[in-house]
Formats: sequence, C-alpha cells, structure tokens
Amino acid sequence: MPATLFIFLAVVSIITSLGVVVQRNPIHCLLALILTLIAIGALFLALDAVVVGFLQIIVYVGAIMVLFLFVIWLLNLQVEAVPTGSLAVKFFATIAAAGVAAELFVFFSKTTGALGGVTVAAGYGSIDSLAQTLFGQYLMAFETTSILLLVAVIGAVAIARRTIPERERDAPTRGTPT
Amino acid sequence: MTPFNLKAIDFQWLPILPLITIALAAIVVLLVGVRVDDEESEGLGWLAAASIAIAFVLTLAMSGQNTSAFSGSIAIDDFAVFFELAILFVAAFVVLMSLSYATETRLPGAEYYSLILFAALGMMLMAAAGDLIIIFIGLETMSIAIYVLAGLKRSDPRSNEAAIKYFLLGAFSTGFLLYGIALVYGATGTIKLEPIRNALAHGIGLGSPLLLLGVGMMLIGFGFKIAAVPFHMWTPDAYEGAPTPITAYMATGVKLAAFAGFLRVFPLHLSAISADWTWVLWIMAALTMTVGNVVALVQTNIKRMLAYSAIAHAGYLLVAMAAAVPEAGAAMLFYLVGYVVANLGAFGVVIALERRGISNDMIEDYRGLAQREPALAAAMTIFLLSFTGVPPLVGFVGKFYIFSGALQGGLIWLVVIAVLNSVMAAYYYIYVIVAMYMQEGGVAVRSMTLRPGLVATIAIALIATILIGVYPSPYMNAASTAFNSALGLGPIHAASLLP
Amino acid sequence: MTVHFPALGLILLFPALGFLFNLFYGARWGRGWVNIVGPGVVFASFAIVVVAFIRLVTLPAGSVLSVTLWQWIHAGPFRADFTLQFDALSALMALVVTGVGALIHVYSVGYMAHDEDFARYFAYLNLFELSMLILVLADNLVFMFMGWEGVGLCSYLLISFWYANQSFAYAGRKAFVVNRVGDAGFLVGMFMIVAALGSHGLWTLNFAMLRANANLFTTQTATIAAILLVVGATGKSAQIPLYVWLPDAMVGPTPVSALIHAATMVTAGVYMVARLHFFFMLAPVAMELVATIGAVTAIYAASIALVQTDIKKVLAYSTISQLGYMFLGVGVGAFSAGIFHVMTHAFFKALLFLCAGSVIHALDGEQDMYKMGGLRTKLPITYETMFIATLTISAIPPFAGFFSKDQILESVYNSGHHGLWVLGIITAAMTSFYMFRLIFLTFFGDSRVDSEKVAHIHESPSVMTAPLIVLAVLSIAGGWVGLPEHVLWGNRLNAFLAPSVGEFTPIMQGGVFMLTGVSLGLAVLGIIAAWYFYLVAPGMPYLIAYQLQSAYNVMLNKYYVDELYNLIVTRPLFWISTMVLGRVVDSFIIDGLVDGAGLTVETGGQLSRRMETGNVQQYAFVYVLGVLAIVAYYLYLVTH
Amino acid sequence: MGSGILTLLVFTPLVGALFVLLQQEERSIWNSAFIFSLLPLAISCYLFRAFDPSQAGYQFVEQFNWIPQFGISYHLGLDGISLVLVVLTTILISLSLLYSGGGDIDHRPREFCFFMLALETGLLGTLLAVDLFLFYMFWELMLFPMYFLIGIWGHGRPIYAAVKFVLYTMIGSFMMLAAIIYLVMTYHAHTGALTFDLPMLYNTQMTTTEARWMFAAFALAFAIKVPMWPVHTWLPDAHTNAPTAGSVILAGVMLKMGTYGFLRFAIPLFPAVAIEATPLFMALAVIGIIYGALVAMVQPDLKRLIAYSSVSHLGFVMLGIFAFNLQGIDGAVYQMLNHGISTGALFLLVGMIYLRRHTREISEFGGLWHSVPIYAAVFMLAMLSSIGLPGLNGFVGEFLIMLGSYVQSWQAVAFAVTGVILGALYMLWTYERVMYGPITKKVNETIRDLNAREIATMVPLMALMIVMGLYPNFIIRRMEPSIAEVIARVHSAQVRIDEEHRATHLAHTSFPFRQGKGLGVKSWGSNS
Amino acid sequence: MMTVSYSWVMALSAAIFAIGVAGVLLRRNILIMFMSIELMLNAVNLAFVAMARRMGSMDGQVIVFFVMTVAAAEAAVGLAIIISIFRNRETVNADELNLMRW
Repeated sequence: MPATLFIFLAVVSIITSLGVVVQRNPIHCLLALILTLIAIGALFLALDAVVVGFLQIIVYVGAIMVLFLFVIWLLNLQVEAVPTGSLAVKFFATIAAAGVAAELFVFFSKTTGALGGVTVAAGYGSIDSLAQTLFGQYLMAFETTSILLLVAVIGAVAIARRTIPERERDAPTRGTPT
Repeated sequence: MTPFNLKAIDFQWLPILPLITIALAAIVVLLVGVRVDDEESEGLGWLAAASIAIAFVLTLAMSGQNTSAFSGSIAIDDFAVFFELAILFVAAFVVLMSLSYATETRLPGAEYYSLILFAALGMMLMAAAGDLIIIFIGLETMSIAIYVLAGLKRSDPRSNEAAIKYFLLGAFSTGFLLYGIALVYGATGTIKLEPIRNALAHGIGLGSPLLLLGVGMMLIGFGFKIAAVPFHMWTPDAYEGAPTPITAYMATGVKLAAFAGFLRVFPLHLSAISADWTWVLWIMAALTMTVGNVVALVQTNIKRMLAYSAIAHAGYLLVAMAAAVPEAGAAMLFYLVGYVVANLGAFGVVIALERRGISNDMIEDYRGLAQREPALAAAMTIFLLSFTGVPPLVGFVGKFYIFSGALQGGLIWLVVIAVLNSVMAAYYYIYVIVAMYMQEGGVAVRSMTLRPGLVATIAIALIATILIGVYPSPYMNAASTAFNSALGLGPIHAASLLP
Repeated sequence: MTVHFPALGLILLFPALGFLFNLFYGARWGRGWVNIVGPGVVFASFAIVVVAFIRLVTLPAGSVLSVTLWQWIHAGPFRADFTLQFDALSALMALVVTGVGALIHVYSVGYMAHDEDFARYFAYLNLFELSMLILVLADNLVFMFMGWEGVGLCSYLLISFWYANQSFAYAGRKAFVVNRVGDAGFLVGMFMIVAALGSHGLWTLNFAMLRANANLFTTQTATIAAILLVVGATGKSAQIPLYVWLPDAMVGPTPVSALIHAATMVTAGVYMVARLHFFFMLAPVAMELVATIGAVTAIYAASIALVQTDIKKVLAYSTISQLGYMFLGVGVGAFSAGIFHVMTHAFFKALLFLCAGSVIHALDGEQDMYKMGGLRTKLPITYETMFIATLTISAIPPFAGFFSKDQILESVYNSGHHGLWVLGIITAAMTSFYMFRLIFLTFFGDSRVDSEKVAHIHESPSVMTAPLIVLAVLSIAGGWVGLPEHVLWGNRLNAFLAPSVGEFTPIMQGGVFMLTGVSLGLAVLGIIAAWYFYLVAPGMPYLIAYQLQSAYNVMLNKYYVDELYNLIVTRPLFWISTMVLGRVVDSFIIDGLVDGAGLTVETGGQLSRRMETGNVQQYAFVYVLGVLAIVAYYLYLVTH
Repeated sequence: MGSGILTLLVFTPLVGALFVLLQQEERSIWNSAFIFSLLPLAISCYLFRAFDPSQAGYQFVEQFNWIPQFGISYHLGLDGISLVLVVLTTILISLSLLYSGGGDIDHRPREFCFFMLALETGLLGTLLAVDLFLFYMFWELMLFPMYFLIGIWGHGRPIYAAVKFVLYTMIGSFMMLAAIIYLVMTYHAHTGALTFDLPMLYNTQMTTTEARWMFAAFALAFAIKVPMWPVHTWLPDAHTNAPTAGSVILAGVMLKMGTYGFLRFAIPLFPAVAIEATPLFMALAVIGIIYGALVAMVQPDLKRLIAYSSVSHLGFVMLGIFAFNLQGIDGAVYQMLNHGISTGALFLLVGMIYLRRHTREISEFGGLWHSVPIYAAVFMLAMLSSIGLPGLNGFVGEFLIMLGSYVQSWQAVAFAVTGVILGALYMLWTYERVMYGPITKKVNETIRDLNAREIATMVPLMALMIVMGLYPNFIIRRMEPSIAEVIARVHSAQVRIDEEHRATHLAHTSFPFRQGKGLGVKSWGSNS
Repeated sequence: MMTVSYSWVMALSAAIFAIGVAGVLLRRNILIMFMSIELMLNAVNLAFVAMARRMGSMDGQVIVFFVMTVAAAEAAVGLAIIISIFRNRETVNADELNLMRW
C-alpha cells in the first residue's frame, strides 16, 4: 500500500471519526460515521481484504447504518440544545480517552515489521479463500452466528414491540411520533 | 479456484447435540409460545425445563472424553461438561423460579423462555469453546439474550434502564475484548486456543508487546463480564432493574459462563505467561473483594446487596485465579458451584417474597420474616450463611478450597485480605438475618403464590447447599477432574499436584 | 511419733453437722432444737478434743495424733490433703476454741433469745467453729488456709448478721476485704515456699515436711516468704497496718465479738507464726518485723482505747493491743509465751466481751459508756466477773493475764529488745488505765442511763451468766499452768508446747523481780490514775481533753487512718476504674477502635456507594480508568 | 473406626433440635428439649466413668475419611481435657434449658430450644474434634446459634451485641482458618502427606517466622474467644444483652473454647513460639485479671459486672496455661470448670431476679435478703465460689494457677494476686448493695423467692461447687495425663531451643525458599 | 516509496479506538454513544485485517466477518432497547437514566 494512500485514508478516517464525537446533530454524526466506515473499508481493500472490504461497505454502511438512520428518524432526535454534562466531566473524559490513545501509541511504537513483509498467496482475501476458511476452520462459529442473529431478531422484536394493551391501561406510554 | 473439500470439515454431531437440543427447544418454545397468552406461559416453562433436562442427560453422556471437534473450535473435555452441566442446572432453575414470576408479572412468555434457552446456549458455547472466536460469539449470544431479558419488563423504566446500561457497557467492553483477541492473534498468528498454547510453549510471541497488550485487553473484557472492579459499575443497576429471575440468571449463569471462558483462556491456555497476568489479577481481586463488600455493607435493597455480594464473590474467585496453580483452578470450579447454588436459592426466596407487580426487596421489608414465613426465612438464612462462609455449608468449603489454592500459590497477603473481607461480608449478610429474626415490622405482604417450581428451586438449592457442604468430596473430585482434563491431565488427587 | 487417730475427724464433723442442721432445719424445727444442737455440737467437739488431748499427753512428748480424711489437691507432684494433726500446739488451740467456743454458744442462747434469726446465727457460729478447728488442726498450709479464709468468711457473715443495717453490712465487707489483702500476702508466701522446695523436688506445704527440710531454704527466700506470711497474719490478727477492720467489726452480735474477734479467730496470726516458728527462725529480719509490729500496734491501739466512749470499741482496741503483745512475744522468739497469752487472752477477753454484752443486753443495746454508770448493783454477776477480767488484763497477780504477759515482757527484755520492752510496759500502764476507766464509767459513779431504760435494767438470765462465771474462773486460774520457772510446778505449759514451738533461748537474763516489778507498778499506776480521773475528779478528763485538744481528737478519730486509707486507696481505685478504665480505655479506646473500624468501613461504603451515580457514562469513565491502569502496567512490562 | 459413642454424643442434640421443631405445644417443646439435653448428659456421665485416667491419648476415637482430597477425616476423640469440658457443657445446657422453660423465655420457645440444642452440638463437636478442619467447622457452628440466642431473646441492645459478638469472633476465626490451611501445607511440603489430623500436625517442621505468624493467627482467634484484654469488649455487651441461658452458655462454656483452643492447638502446635510469647501472654493475662476486676467493681449493671468478672477469671486461666507446668495448667483447666459453674450460677441468679423485677441495675435493689432468703443464700454460695473461697471449687483452680505461675514468673503472681483481693471487693460490695441494707424500693418487699424449678436448677451447680472444692482429685486425676502431654511438648521445644542456642550459627539461618510456598508463583500445567 | 509500516495501521486503529472511547465518555446521547462503540469495533476490525495481512493468514479476515455480524446483531438489539427507553422516558440522554443508583 502506498504511503500516500494510507495517509490520505488515515486522515479521512480520523477526521470523520472525530466528527462522530464532536458534532451535535445526530444525523451529522451518523454521516460522519458512514464516511469513517467507508474509509476503513477502503483500507481493507488496500490491505488485500477484498471481500471484507466490500462487505464493510455493503453490510455496515448499507444495512447497519440505515438502521441507525431509521431510529434517529423514528425517535425524531434533534440537535442537542445545550451541551450537557459538566465541563469537568468532559475534561477528565477527554484526558482519559487521550490517555488511552497515548498508551496505545507507545505500545505500537514498540512493534515493528513492514506490512508487506509477507508475500501473500494469490487469492488472498478473495471470496474463495474466505469461504474456505469460514466453512472449514470456522464452521462452528459460522453456524453459531446464525443463532446469534436469531437471538438478535427475537430480542429486538421482543423489546421494541409496542406494548401490550393492558399495560397501556396501567401506565400509558406516550405516543411515539411516527 | 480450489474445490471445496467437504471431507476436510471436522463436523461432529455428537458434541453439539446438547447445543442443538437447546437451540431447537428455544425455537419450539418461541413458535408454540406466540399462541400462548402471557399469563398462561407456565406450560412453556415446563417445556423449556424438559428440554434442558434432555440436554443435561446428553451432556452428561459426553463426560470422560478429552478431544475436540470442529477443527478445535469446540473442546470436548470434562471442563466443558462440568460447566455445561452447571449452566444447564442454572438455566433449569431459572426457568423453574420464573414459572410463577413470569405469569404474575406478565412477561412475554414465548420470548422470555426462548431467550433464557438461547442465553444458556451462548453460555455453553463459552464453556466448550476451543477458540477465541467461539468464546466471543458465545459471549455475544448470551449477552444479547440477557440484555433483552433484563429489559423485558418493558413498561418498567427500571428494567429499561437496566437493559440499556448493561447493553452500552457490554458493547463497550466487547470492543476491548475484541481488541485483545486481535492483538493476541497478531502476536501468535492464531485464535485457536490449543495452538496459542503451543505457540507460547515454543516461544512464539513471547515478549511481544502485542501479546501483552492483548492479554491486558482480554483481562478487561473478561473483567467486565465477571464484574471485577473497576469494571463492575453496571452490576448493581442491572441486577436491580432486571426481572428477579433474570437477576438470578445474571448472578449465576453469566458468571459461570464468564468464568468458564476466563479460565479456559487464561489459566488453561495462557499459563506460559502467567507471570504477566497474575499481578493484575492480584490487584483486581483485592479491589473487587474490598469494593464489593464495602459497598454491599451500606445497601438497603436486597437485590443490590446481592449484586455487590456477587462482585465480592468474583473477587474471591479471582484470588484463586491469581494463585495460578492447578489446585486453585479446581477450587474455583468448586466455589462456583457453591456460589451458584446458594445464589439461586437466595434469589428464589427474593422472588417468593415479591408481591404481584410491586417489588418487596428492601432489606427492611424482611423484618419479622421469621415470624411470618419461618421456612423461607430459615432457607434464606442458610443461603446467607453459606455466602458468609459458615461451615458446614458449601460456601465455607468453597472458601476453604479457594484459600488453600491461593496459599498453595503463595498468595498469603491476598488471602489475608480475603479473610478480612469475609468478616466484612459477614456483617451485611448477618444484617439481613437480623432483620428477619430479630426485628419487628416489615411489610406483611401477600407473597407470591408458592408454585411447585419455586418451592423446588429453593428446596433443592437448600439441600445442595447443606449436602455439598457436608460431603464435598465427590464435587471436589469432579472439579479437579474437570479442571485437569482441560489441562490435558487425567483425574488427579489434589495431593499429587503439590510440589 | 505419729499416731493414727481417726476420731479427730469427729471434731470437725460435729460442727459441720450442726451447721447443716441449723441452716436447713433450724428455722423449721424451732428454737428448742437449735438451742440444743447449736451449743451441743461444740460441746461434743470439745469432748473429743479432750479425749484426744488425754491420749496425746499419755504419749511421749513430741507425739502427734493424725488422720487423713481424704485427698484434696493433687496436681502433678504437688500434694495437699485433708489431713488433721493434733500436736501440743493444736491441742491447746483446739481446747481453747472448743472450750471457750462452747461457753459462748451457751451464752448466745440467752443473748439471741429474742432474735428471729437464731437459726442462721447458730449456723454461722457452728461454721465458724468448723473453720477455726480446721485452722488449728490442719497439717499443711493449704488446708490451714482453708480454715483461715473460712473464719474470715464467718466473721464477715456474723459482723453483717443484722444485714438490714447498711453500716453493719459495710463493716462486714470491710473485714473480709482487709483480711483478703492479708490473705493475698499469705498466698504468695505459700507459693514462695512451694517454689523454693519445689526446686529441690519437694512439692508440699506439709508442716512436718517443711520443718524437716527447713535447711533447704535460703535466708533470703525465708525472709521474704516470712514477711509475706506476716502480712497475712496482720490481716487476720488486726495488726498495723491492717487492723482497721476490727473496731468496725464490733457491730456484730456481742458473743461473736467475744468468740471471733477476741478469743479465737484474731489469734490465728499468732498461731500461724508459732506453727511456722522453725521457718521464722530462719528469717531474723521477719522476726524483728513481727516484734516491732506487735509492740507498735500494742501501744498504738492502747492509745486509741484511752479515749473511746463505746464500750465495745474500747474492748476492740484493747484486743488489738493485746494481740500486739502476742506478736511481740512470738516476734522475739518466745513462741510458747505468745501462745500462752493467746490462751489467757481468750479467757479474759471473751469474758470481757460477754460481760459487755450482758451490759448492753441489759441496757437494750446501749454501748456508750457515758450513758451507763452505777450498774454495779443492778448487774452484780456481770460486774464481778468483769472486774475479775479487768484485773486479769491489767496483769495483776495471780490472775491469769499476769503470768502470760509477764512472760512475754520478760522474754522481750531478755532477747535484748529493750526499746520494745519499754513500749510494752507503757502499754501495760495504759491497759490498766483504760480498762479501769471502763469499769469505773460503767459500774461506778452515778447512773447516766437514759431514763426510759432505767426500769428495764436487769441481770442477764443464768444461761448467760453461767458462762461468765466459768470464764471468770478460767481467767483467774488459767494462768497457773504457766507459772514462772522454779515457782511451784513451774511452767508446765512451756514444757508441753516445746516440741511444737520450740524453746525460747534468751540472750541475757534480766532480774525477774525488777522486770515484774516495773510492769506491775505501772499497771497499778494506771489503775490509780483511772480511779482518780473517773471517780475522784470526773472533770479532769474533760480538762485534759480540752488542753490537748488536737492530740485528743487525733486519738478519738483513731489517727484518721480510715480516712487516710479511703483517700489514698479506695477513692483512687474507684476513680481509676470508673473514669480511666471503664470510660476511657474500654469505651473510648478499645471499643472506639472496634466501632471506629466498623464506622470507617461503613463510611467508605457510603462514599464509594456515591460513585454509583446511576450515570452510565461515569461507569464507563471508571471503566476507562481501569483500562488505563492495566495498559499502563503492561506498558511498564514492555518498557522494562 | 470406633464405638460411635462420641458421634452419638455430638449429634444427639442436633436430632433433638430437629425433633423440637416438630413440636407444637409449648409444654412439649420444653419437655422434649430438656429430655434431649439429658441424653448427652447421660452419655457424657458414662464417658466420665468409662474414661481411663491412666491414659494420656485420645479415647473412644472415631475416624473416617471425609474429604480425602485434603486428607480431612471425621476424627473424634476424647482426652482428659475435653472430657471435663464435655461434662460441663452437657450439664450447663441441661440446666439452662430447665431454667429457661420456667418463664425466662416468653416467646418463640421452639426456636429457642432449637438453637440451644444446635449450640450444644457445636460446642461438643468443637471439644471432640481431633481433625483441624472438623474442629474449625464446629468452631464456627457454635457461633451462630449463640448469635441468634442473643439477637432474638436478648434484652437491651441485643442486635448490636449479637453482631459485635459475631464479627469480633469471625475476625479471629477466619485468620485461624488461613493459618490452619497454611499449616497443613507446610506439613505437606515437608512430609508429602496431606492431613488435617491434629496429632500428625503436631510434628510439623516450620521456620520460626512461619510459626510466629501462624501462632499469632491461632492466638488471635482464641484470645478473642477467651476473651483476653484488650479484645474483650464484645463480652460485656454480649453478656449484658443476652438472655439468661445465653449468658450461662456463653460464659460457662463458650469462653472456655478459647482457652481450650490455646491448650489443644495454639500451644502444642507452636510450642517454641508459645514459649517466646509467654511474657506477653502472662502480661495480658495479668492485665486482664486486674482490669476486669476493677471495671467490674464500678459497673452499675449486675450482668455487666459478672461479665467483667469473667474477664478477670479468664485472665487467671490464661495465666495458668502459660505457666507450662502441671500445677498451672491443672489449675487452669480446673478454673475453666469453676468459672463455668460459678459464673453460670451467677448468671442464672441474675436472670432470676431480672425475671422478677425486669431490671438489673444494682441500685434498684437492696435488702433483698429479707424478702428472698433462699435466693440470697444461693447467691452467697455462688459468690463465694466465684471469689475462690477455700473449700469451694474456685479456690482449687486459683490456687493451682498461681502456684504454677509463681514458678514461671513471680512478678505475674504478685500482680495477679490483687485480683483475689479485688474479686472479693467487688463481689461482696455487690452482694451488700443487693442483699443487705434496708429495703429501699417498695417492690422489693413482695418479690417471691425461688420456686422449685429454679432451686432444681441451682442445686446441681451448688453441689458441684462444694464437691469440686472438697474433692477435686476425681477430676484432676482424669485430666492430668493429657495435660502432661501438652507440657511435654512445650518442654521438648524448650530443650530444642536451648540446644539451638548452644549450637549457634547452625540453626536459624535462612531456610531454603521452598517452591510454591513463598510468593513465587508456580505455573499451571507445567507438564504441557 | 515509503512502505507503510504495520505499526502505522495499528496506530491508526488505536486512534480510532480511542476516539470511540472518547465518544462514549463524552456524548450524552445514547445513540451517539452507541455509534462511538461502532467506531471502536471498526478500529478493531482494522487491526484484525492488518494483522491478517501481515501474517498472510485469512483468519483475521474471517473474524472481521464475524465481528460485523455481531455488530449487526448488537445494533438491532441496542436500537430496540433505545426505542423502548424512549417510549417510556422520552429521552435518550444518558444523564437522565439514573433511576437506580447507590
């Protein structure tokens, strides 16, 4: 991977991810997140992870992020009117996060090794090799994932389902704007 | 394009038969359940319980082997069997104690019981995991089910809050766990546990910063699940807000699974670098015990109190883990059994005393209980005394075992801290007993109808608490066999492991 | 030569049975039975003692009758058994204890005739007899200590016999506690003896064994142990500094004062020293101490007696003073003289007390001598017997007291303690003065009795006067067993006692007539002074008291010793216990630490509880702090 | 293996406890509880007779494997020291139950009897256990019934007292648990055998440092139980607030577990350290004697007073134990019995008067002799026994203790003997204020004297006071061989120490650091 | 041409991870907190891919696949929980979710 490309993608992903954290409007945050994901997807491609890179864009950006968007609209979230939380909390939180970053940087500065150090076999990152691994070595995990998704579906339905009628008599929920 | 060789797939039905049973049962319960009214969900519960029983038998049949399946993704050893059995036991009793609770609080029965089963499935996966990704997926399966279960009292803001807090922090710590896995993968080139052990044994990745950081991140991830200080903050809130049987599930099943994973990864497969993580565990254990007990001391809500007590117990378990000797590993297994049994019983009592819809779980509500409900009060006393570590109850033998293990590992000061903590813990457990036996007042509630399921739960937990305490030998054997089987050792006498 | 003589057990058995009978059945069976059983058992004991005595004198000198009742304390090599021994010294003491005791029991029948609690009274009295007999018959120090404490207990019980009176109860307790102080010394002394012999493999406190192995003691051990034993003796025998209980003890029934606080119990200290004479001989310093205590106590108590107005108080101080003589005697090594005086003192002091009791009885409990007077005619027997006793105590020949006191003073002089001798003879003068003062104030002059009591004055019944007469006879003739050497049959008593208590070895030989003359002269001088002050010129005492007011007040208030003890011992003790130990140490420091630890934990709990704000972001923040710490640790591992 | 009689003895009360739970009527509850307490009494009397006094070791031994993984066995045995305490326990429990049925316990009798009988099992087990694990189990087991007894049926501030009692005790006992485990591991490290059997553990080799720490842990647990100054402050609260029967058992038996523990465990296991610590313990004992007496003197509450007197008396016991000679320890064990009997009696008496007047303030009484002469007489005897009047039991103990201690340290005895004086002072003063003097309160004129049941409760105790005072040998004879064994252990340690002093530089240099015993961490699965 | 060192990618992943952490700590809106968590997961994914590339192993890529699945599942459930919270409380502000504390 050419350094320039990496630097470009890195800068983009960092700026956009910062955007997620600092913007007030949830929609803007989400858009920034989408950009980050796309940049990371591009990095995947540059790292010979072709399938995963496309999946990143299709699944993540295409599906998960849209889910977020739906929810934002569903809940009709607006710009946070005033910055909440005390300044001290923000200060310490920033320090802590910066501390995490700093510590990790120091750590990785201790590691060495060029990325291109290993010449990869042809077909590395292709859908074929991915499938070979997925259905060979990781068959169990793959199968289990189906269960996981099933659980997620059941759970999401169970918890987001509109309330049962009699419950409304007890404690009427406020109508959600649709 | 290489043709896909189906024969290369290491697929075996047998070892995952219990898992399949549970999964199928969960689906069946769900499908049947959509047609069942929420107030008549008891039948679903019995169905779930029956399927658990079947899975229990199937699991039992697997014991005594020491192999793996699915290219090492699934371990088939006594360690897995031990934990799976324990998890199934827990799940069964959570189901049983839910029977009346779910109907009386109008939880959606179909989702409720199927999610309990799915959570159990996730837990069992963690117990039987042979690679880090299975641990991760099992963990997520369990967690997602539990998040939902915790928030299943949809109209109860506390329940919502429990769910969201648990969820947010859970997802947050998932990030750390994954990061850890990534780094370990980077250092050793694999995420399968057995190869990791071999790699480390051959010096691959040793001393790598990636490995160390990975270990640290995984400690954080597991630390969250077992509610170790300082990753424990969610526990009381989640415990308090969740439906009580689910609280019991979190306190027992989730703990079991988390410790199964933790043990599987750290003491069993990262033992080569134990020097790199025992000190962290040392500090964590000390902090966990102390914070758990100190804060439990001032709680007024029994569920919150039990939450902090659960934190403290995780601390005791960490003491053994920090000792990093096989004997201590077996001790942890045994301790977990004792802890789980007493916890199930205690929560059973809490459930039995909850009023329809309104929780009755302030400690002062327990005043005078011995007069109103002598049997329940006596049972609760036994459970609390077991937590305290009073002989001949199982909690005592567990503590004894843990301390032995820790002393074996030379952790004298940590044991001293644990001892002082035990005294502190005695204070708040005893305070509940004080309320029940020595104070007057409390709310004379019309307690929830004692259905057979709940009675059975409390009774069996009571019997187990006493019986395992009085005659712990077979369970100790099982624990040490289980632990050592994962080490690749046969059943061994405790003594033969000592220097 | 030791002779097995099981009947000795009977000596103890009778009073024991009497005690049990009176305790459990006395009140139920009635006064008739009690009046028979109470004194009866003592007479029975007396009879046995006499039998044993006769047996003893038929044996060669130095023989001992003995019986082991049963084994008592056997711990390791240490042995202390319930063994009785009956040698000359024990015989004499037992005769006095049972003989005088029996008389006083009889007297008590009359004295307690109107008291509701007669059964309890006789129970205590029998118990006292039992304890006292144990004390004098025991063959080892531990067994003896049992009697020693037992008589103390009975003394306590009998002093506070009329328990409803708060100050009587106080007097009883005071007696017991002060005695305990002495007993503590006694105990330590015993331990010292055992330890000293124990290091030679001899674990015993048996008198015979001790005597046989006396050479094993070093002088230092013997001296300290002897001094400790003397502490015990000063408690029991009311010597300085532990005499304070005895005057207060007079609140008990008067026969009790006679029996316990005059005739028998208080002489236990003297008996003990005599019993252990071989041991004390090893410790000259301790002997000096005994003699000095005796002499000082004698004159000190006598000086207080000079000004007391309570008839029993005078007798009490007189008792202390006489006990001082006995101490003086044994202290200079004249053990048999000391014991001789114990015996005569038992006769005449018991008599004095009983007479005083008779007077008090007649006057409905009046004890102030300034409210008596002129009773000579109304109480003739009492007067006569008391007069005899007074002559005896004043050591007028040929009354008993003369011989014993004279023997003591002579020994003192002959042992070279001339200073002490001077104290002794001054005391003799004071003794005759205050005793005759008592007689004159009580029986002579005009009646100062309260008018409403005058009518009731009557002589005591014969059951009370009979013992008086017997004792009077003894007071006269009791001394004749110990005539000076070479006079008639000489000192038979001395010879009899010698195997038990050894012989007095004088270091010089003073003129017998000179010594006797001086003391006799002084005694007569005292009588004359009393006669002058209280019969001839009754205003004189007031004048003198007025002139020497401060000295008089000091004496009247018993030198303020009680107040002093109160100030330096009792009060600080209570203050320290309440304020320092109870409040500061116990409640504040120790419990403060304990509760403080709990409180700290709880406060810590409350504080850390506040960290659980319910805010999920703060939870995450804490979480990240943990992350930072762990990563930092690994960073440290990597960089180092 | 064994005849099973000890098991029968230990668990009969537990069976009784469960049986009592089934009873419905109050009368039958009390009757069955009392009868079930008589059974162990009968057994213990049989044991007393059947015991072979010429033998030092354990008799009637029963031993089964229990938790073979740890070498833990169910091992019961009876030796001279435990024998006498077992008899004391069974007697006092029976009497307490007899007394409590007479109105002292006015609510929840079923639970009361249950806890009393459960307590008896705990106490007997503690005395008979020869296996350290088993011992610890019973040790803890006796704690909780007592906690309930105080907390439920107590007066005043029962909860505070009960919780204080439990926590105080637990600190020590958990430390002891850690020490027990450590000891077993040390033994294992040297011999390769894993066992909790006491006689085997007596021969554990350990470094001086290890021994010191372990001794400290054991001693702390036992010292709290005794209680020695300055860890005594739970006692006055526990006693004052406990119901009568609770106080009786607490003072009569439970405190002895502390001294028994010293004698059976702390000292024989670590004789060298015990020798080293003798001055400390003697000093603490003497402080306890004087301190307890002084503070007792000024207590306004009768029970509190007796509680502090216990501190004083137990100080004597400790003094005797640390004399390390036959006289001292004979006396100490004897004094344990005496204290159980006389203090038990005193607590019963205070309970009786409390039942009548609902107060224990000394100032509320005065002149009671007039209205309750029998009571006064019984009280007198108990008091005299307590202050150690020769002829009664208390004297034998105190005398032997001081005699033995004198040989060890005359200074200690010089101070301890003031306890004898102060004991008389505070007891007599109390007696005087309660019984003597005029009746100052009207209510005191009409209180009734002891009834038949109460007299029946007191008579055995009074008989024991006298019999044990006059003929102590039938007891001392039985316990002496066992005591001699303890002393022999201490003496041989002394001999060793002396030898080591002689052979300087050889011993006492640092021991090689043993693997897995120090702070080094042994790795898991070293074979993989 | 400069080769991209593998530690650069790790550093980038660390940076994004830390930004995610910061988002969780700083933002009150639980939805945005959740987005920040997604950021963290993506940072991890990046690390996995980089590691996989470095060793020429496919395992890392497969894991990314699983992580995505899990992320999707979590998203579904998490958003559902958020909706249910919003229904009851009409807020997504983390500060206001403190019914249970202490």
